[in-house]
Amino acid sequence: MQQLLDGILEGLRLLFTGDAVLWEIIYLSGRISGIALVISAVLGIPFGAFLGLARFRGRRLVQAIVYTGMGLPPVVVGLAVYLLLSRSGILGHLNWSWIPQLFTVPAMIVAQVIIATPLVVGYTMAAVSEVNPDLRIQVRSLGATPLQITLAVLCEARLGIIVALVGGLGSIISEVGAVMMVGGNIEGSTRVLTTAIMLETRRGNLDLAIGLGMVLLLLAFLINFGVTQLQGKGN
Amino acid sequence: MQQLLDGILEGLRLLFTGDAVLWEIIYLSGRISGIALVISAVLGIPFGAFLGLARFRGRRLVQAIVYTGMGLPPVVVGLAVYLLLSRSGILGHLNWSWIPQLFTVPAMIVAQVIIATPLVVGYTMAAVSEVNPDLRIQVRSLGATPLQITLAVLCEARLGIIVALVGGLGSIISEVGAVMMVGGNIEGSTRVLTTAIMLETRRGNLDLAIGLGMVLLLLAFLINFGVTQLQGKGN
Amino acid sequence: APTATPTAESVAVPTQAPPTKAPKLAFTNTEIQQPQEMILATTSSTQDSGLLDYLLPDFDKEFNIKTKVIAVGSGQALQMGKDGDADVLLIHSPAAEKEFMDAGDGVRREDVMYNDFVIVGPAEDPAKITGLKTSVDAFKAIAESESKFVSRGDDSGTHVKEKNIWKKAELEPVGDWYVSAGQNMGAVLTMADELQGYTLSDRATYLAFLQQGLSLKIMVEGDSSLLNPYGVIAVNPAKSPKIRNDLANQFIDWIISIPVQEKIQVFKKEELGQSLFYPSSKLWQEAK
Amino acid sequence: MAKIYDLQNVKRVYESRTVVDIDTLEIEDGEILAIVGPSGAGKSTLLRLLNFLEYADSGLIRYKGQEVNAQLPLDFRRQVTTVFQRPALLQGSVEENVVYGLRLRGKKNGKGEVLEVITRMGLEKLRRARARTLSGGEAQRVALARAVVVRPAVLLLDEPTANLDPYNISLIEEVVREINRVQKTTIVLVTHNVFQAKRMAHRIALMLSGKIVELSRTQDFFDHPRDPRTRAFANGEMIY
Amino acid sequence: MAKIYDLQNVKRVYESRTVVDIDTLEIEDGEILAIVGPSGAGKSTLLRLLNFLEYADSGLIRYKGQEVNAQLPLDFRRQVTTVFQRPALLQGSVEENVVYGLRLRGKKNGKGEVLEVITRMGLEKLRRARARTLSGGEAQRVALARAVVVRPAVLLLDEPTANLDPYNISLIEEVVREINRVQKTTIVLVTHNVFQAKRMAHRIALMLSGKIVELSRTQDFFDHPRDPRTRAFANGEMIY
Ligand SMILES: Nc1ncnc2c1ncn2[C@@H]1O[C@H](COP(=O)(O)OP(=O)(O)OP(=O)(O)O)[C@@H](O)[C@H]1O
Ligand SMILES: Nc1ncnc2c1ncn2[C@@H]1O[C@H](COP(=O)(O)OP(=O)(O)OP(=O)(O)O)[C@@H](O)[C@H]1O
Ligand SMILES: [Mg+2]
Ligand SMILES: [Mg+2]
Repeated sequence: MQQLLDGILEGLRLLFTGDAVLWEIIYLSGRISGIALVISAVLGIPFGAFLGLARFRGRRLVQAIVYTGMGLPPVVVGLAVYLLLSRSGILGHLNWSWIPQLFTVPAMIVAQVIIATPLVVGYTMAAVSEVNPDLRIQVRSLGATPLQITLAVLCEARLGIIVALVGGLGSIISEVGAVMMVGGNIEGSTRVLTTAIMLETRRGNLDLAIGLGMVLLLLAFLINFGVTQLQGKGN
Repeated sequence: MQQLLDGILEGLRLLFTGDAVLWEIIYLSGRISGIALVISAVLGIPFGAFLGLARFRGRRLVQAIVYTGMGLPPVVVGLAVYLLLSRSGILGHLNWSWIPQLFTVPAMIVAQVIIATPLVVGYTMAAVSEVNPDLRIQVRSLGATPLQITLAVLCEARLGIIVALVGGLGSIISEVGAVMMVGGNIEGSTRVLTTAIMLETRRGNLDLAIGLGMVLLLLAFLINFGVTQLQGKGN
Repeated sequence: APTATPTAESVAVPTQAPPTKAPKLAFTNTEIQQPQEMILATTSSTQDSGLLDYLLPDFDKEFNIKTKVIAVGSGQALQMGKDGDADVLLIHSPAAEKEFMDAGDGVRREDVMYNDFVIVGPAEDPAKITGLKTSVDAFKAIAESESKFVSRGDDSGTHVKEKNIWKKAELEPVGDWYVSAGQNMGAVLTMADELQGYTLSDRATYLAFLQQGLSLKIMVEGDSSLLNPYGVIAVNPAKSPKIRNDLANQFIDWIISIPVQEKIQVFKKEELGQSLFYPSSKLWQEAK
Repeated sequence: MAKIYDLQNVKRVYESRTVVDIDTLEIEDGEILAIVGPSGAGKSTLLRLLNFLEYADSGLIRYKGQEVNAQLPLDFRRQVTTVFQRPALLQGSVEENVVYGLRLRGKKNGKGEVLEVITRMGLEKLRRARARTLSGGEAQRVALARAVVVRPAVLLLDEPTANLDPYNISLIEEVVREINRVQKTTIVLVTHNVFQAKRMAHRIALMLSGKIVELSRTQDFFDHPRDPRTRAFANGEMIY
Repeated sequence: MAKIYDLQNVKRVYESRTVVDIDTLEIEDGEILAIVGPSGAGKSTLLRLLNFLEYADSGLIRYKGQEVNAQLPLDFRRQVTTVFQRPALLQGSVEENVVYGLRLRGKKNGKGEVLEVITRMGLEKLRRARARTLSGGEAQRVALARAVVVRPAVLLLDEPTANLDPYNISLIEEVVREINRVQKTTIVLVTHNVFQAKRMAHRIALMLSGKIVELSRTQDFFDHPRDPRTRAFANGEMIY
């Protein structure tokens, strides 16, 4: 159909003639998901490494919880964060200044962190537990502290960790349910690429929506192409 | 906030007193995502294994494309499938009987397969490429065909593959953008848990929405707990 | 409830094809068959209010049809019509509907019903609009005091209506106080509640959310410019061979028929103490 | 005896380093050929070439008259198997590892044979042990059992007793000799232990920096070395 | 000489099998103690206990008078390191592997020492080679270099020359002896090669099924074995 082609052309046009509004939206998408990913990585990689390396009672239960978290529906996350941060919500109620307000960028970041962290945990766990166990013992014998052992294992499982982060970023930068609900899709302040796509779809501007989608994909591709270059020889 | 608790109670109530409509929706969610996952696994695991094991020119480019696919925004996938299957779309236009029609279950499955496959490919790739390369040579020396080598490697990377499938299932069973657009959220025929949650949210029935979300999470948890039991000793 | 009994100011003219008084069956042999399927694209308000859940089962049963409801934005609903992905549309966007008919995308349009918009806001009413008679005055007061106003911002019927009011008020709403949300009505209402701002809402959604604990109050209502007429359109069957124009006509005939119009009038009336939708089909008006 | 392998001008290059560089090498059907040489000489690489796991960068390798390349048919490939220097065992039990080669070949009824081989290697108590928890010598014996059970035409052994104690060494040597005698299996034995080579092999080749500098009957190898480096190597005096 | 290790009634149990079962064992500071014994005797497991990588299920291990348990301070842990039977090398170059132990200790200026050790082991040409592509013997030498460079107080060697040829064996043996002599490093050498034990060790212990059946000065071990199994083992005749 013409519309799909139109959309792709529209996407290219948007990127090259790109007006300030579009670039602002792109920038905001990147900033929110970037910050959320960094936070998720900081929380998720150590926890994932722990789950992958340690053996303890109840580990399977924790794994099942993580797996479930990997499928957290963004709308449900959005709803829950919304209800927590709402003026009459448990947290919003407290009125503490460090608690993010609804319809602001920090609130969106909170929601995205909740979505991405279980993914980072789960995939880190899988990657780490496939590293040759001999290597852990070897490194420990060489005088590594538990932290250093974990770092060595993470370094060996590099490709897996990269893919974990790629997957985490993918899940949040393309997510619309939670950011829509928590951010409110406010023009000029919380509108990101996905909510803009949603809006244009509802408006019936399908080619513009597809065009924005193309922009999103193109950006994701460029980032990921960079990632593959970073990922080291042989992988 | 009260609403969150109400929602959780509502969720439990729904599950236990569960009326036929709810169970039908649950069943449909499971069926659609289950079929989509199976298709994604059939397509994605071999391709992921290939990407993880083979070394060829342009591999990084393919990886970058897969990584990008891992972040395909469901709304964009939904939109693209919509435009393809639309009666005036390229495929819908052809009027071939095996091409799924919009607002039907097969169309939703198509969209979910497109979303889940890159995830399965990416994570399978990562899992497989961490398997000790000595093992591949060893198995080959014992007389394994390329297919048998791949199977042996997949078997060694079991936990990684399981997590890949868990992640793929999580992404589609919790996804709303694409199924909403392609399925249309038609009561009694294409309404799944996530679109029902969306609808109830729009209607302002937040506790019902949270309740349905709880049901979704609980089901996911039960499935995943089963998965952890299957995943074999030591992992 | 609207104070005056308003007549719908329908911009799009009903088409010439005279509605038949009594709908006839889509097929004559009455043996049990697989229900025929028809796609109705509509704005979310009709689905979210529960109106369609209340009306459609009768229709489906009576004619052995399965009506598939796709609830989307008005713009998307019209686009679905243009692409031939829907058989019949039920929407509230008079100007766009006219354009649609003029372009030949639809073959028949009928008035169905209307409801009305209300301007709602926080109890404190910082812009002091309570009791103002017209929407234009209210909007002026809001803009002047730079009180928060949350707009749908999605080119929906409601948004179009809102933009018309700003135009009549000769105002260009810009600034921090004017929040363009790009979301559905329910989300905008909760957002306005959260931000303690004003918004323009259709009465049905407002009442639904009021039951869920919304704290916003109706401040201005009853202004004739706040009416919200719904039309039903049969999509041009030339769009696709799959379009069921016969079923679409069946549906239109049915929904504008007197008994159904009466049913619309009493929808949730008991529960809420007021009607959510007021019938307005030609047949209904002639009968009155 | 007929030639089972025939190598001509075979070179294998890793990152511009020529690791194997053999002018000519013929391996006879049914013989035990030992390959000795210092660390890094290219012995393991040669075995990978003989097992069709890698291909020569130039030159020609023939196996039973067939040119060795990626098109070599599966039933030829399945005639040759290696016990690697670093045995890589699969997840699962010892028994599952040993039966693996038979499973690959679709053989269902090798159970008796598997048990016999396991017992032969002194592993009967470890049948159900998880293979990944085995000691170095146990793992090496499992790898050997796994290779032997498929009754290959050619068995390539890469330091098969490196991790074993004297008793187990003689046990394994006995098994290998018997396979050679009874099943007429051609055996290429890579070892750094010249005494083992002496005990086992019909012929011995000395490999240095990828080249075969001496290849002769065992007796001659020790008594009348043609190359001065051969004697030096055997005495541990060689400096390279 | 003072005792550096003191083991009393140490048991290590895997899945209800007692793998190490030592009544008493004292290791003296600065000695070279060889541990010989058949495959599966528990030698590697004992080394893991001595390196604080696992803990005894019962009994007591003291290192320099300190009880060994999970609370052992880091600087004690860092005094002991092992060269494992299956050397596990990290991704990266040979040099990166060798420098790793120093990096862990936050030492920046070990470059000269690293080069020296690499050269000593005959690895200078492979400095920049990827560690994962090394031959068996090369990998073993890298593992040894990596352990030696951190100058441990105790060096545990698990079959360190299993994959080496005669020349490299004497080279490594020389290096180990020198470390023991010059740095006063205590060395526990697990080997299946009784001749190596004879060449290297001050004392030799024979381990059978987890138990130490004989522990004596090297001379006595061969000339006046107290246990009949000792002689049998040395001759490769032992049946167990
Ligand atoms: N994949 C590879 N890439 C680069 N160099 C390699 C690769 N594989 C082997 N080498 C190098 O080739 C040389 C020969 O290796 P090979 O494993 O054949 O030696 P070897 O004779 O078996 O030695 P050892 O007795 O120590 O096992 C070594 O120097 C090794 O570093
Ligand atoms: N994690 C484990 N779980 C179960 N059994 C184990 C584990 N580790 C070792 N074993 C068993 O303990 C016994 C002793 O193992 P160990 O590695 O100490 O033997 P070893 O004396 O070093 O033998 P080798 O000379 O063959 O290396 C072996 O039979 C082995 O199978
Ligand atoms: Mg080798
Ligand atoms: Mg051992």
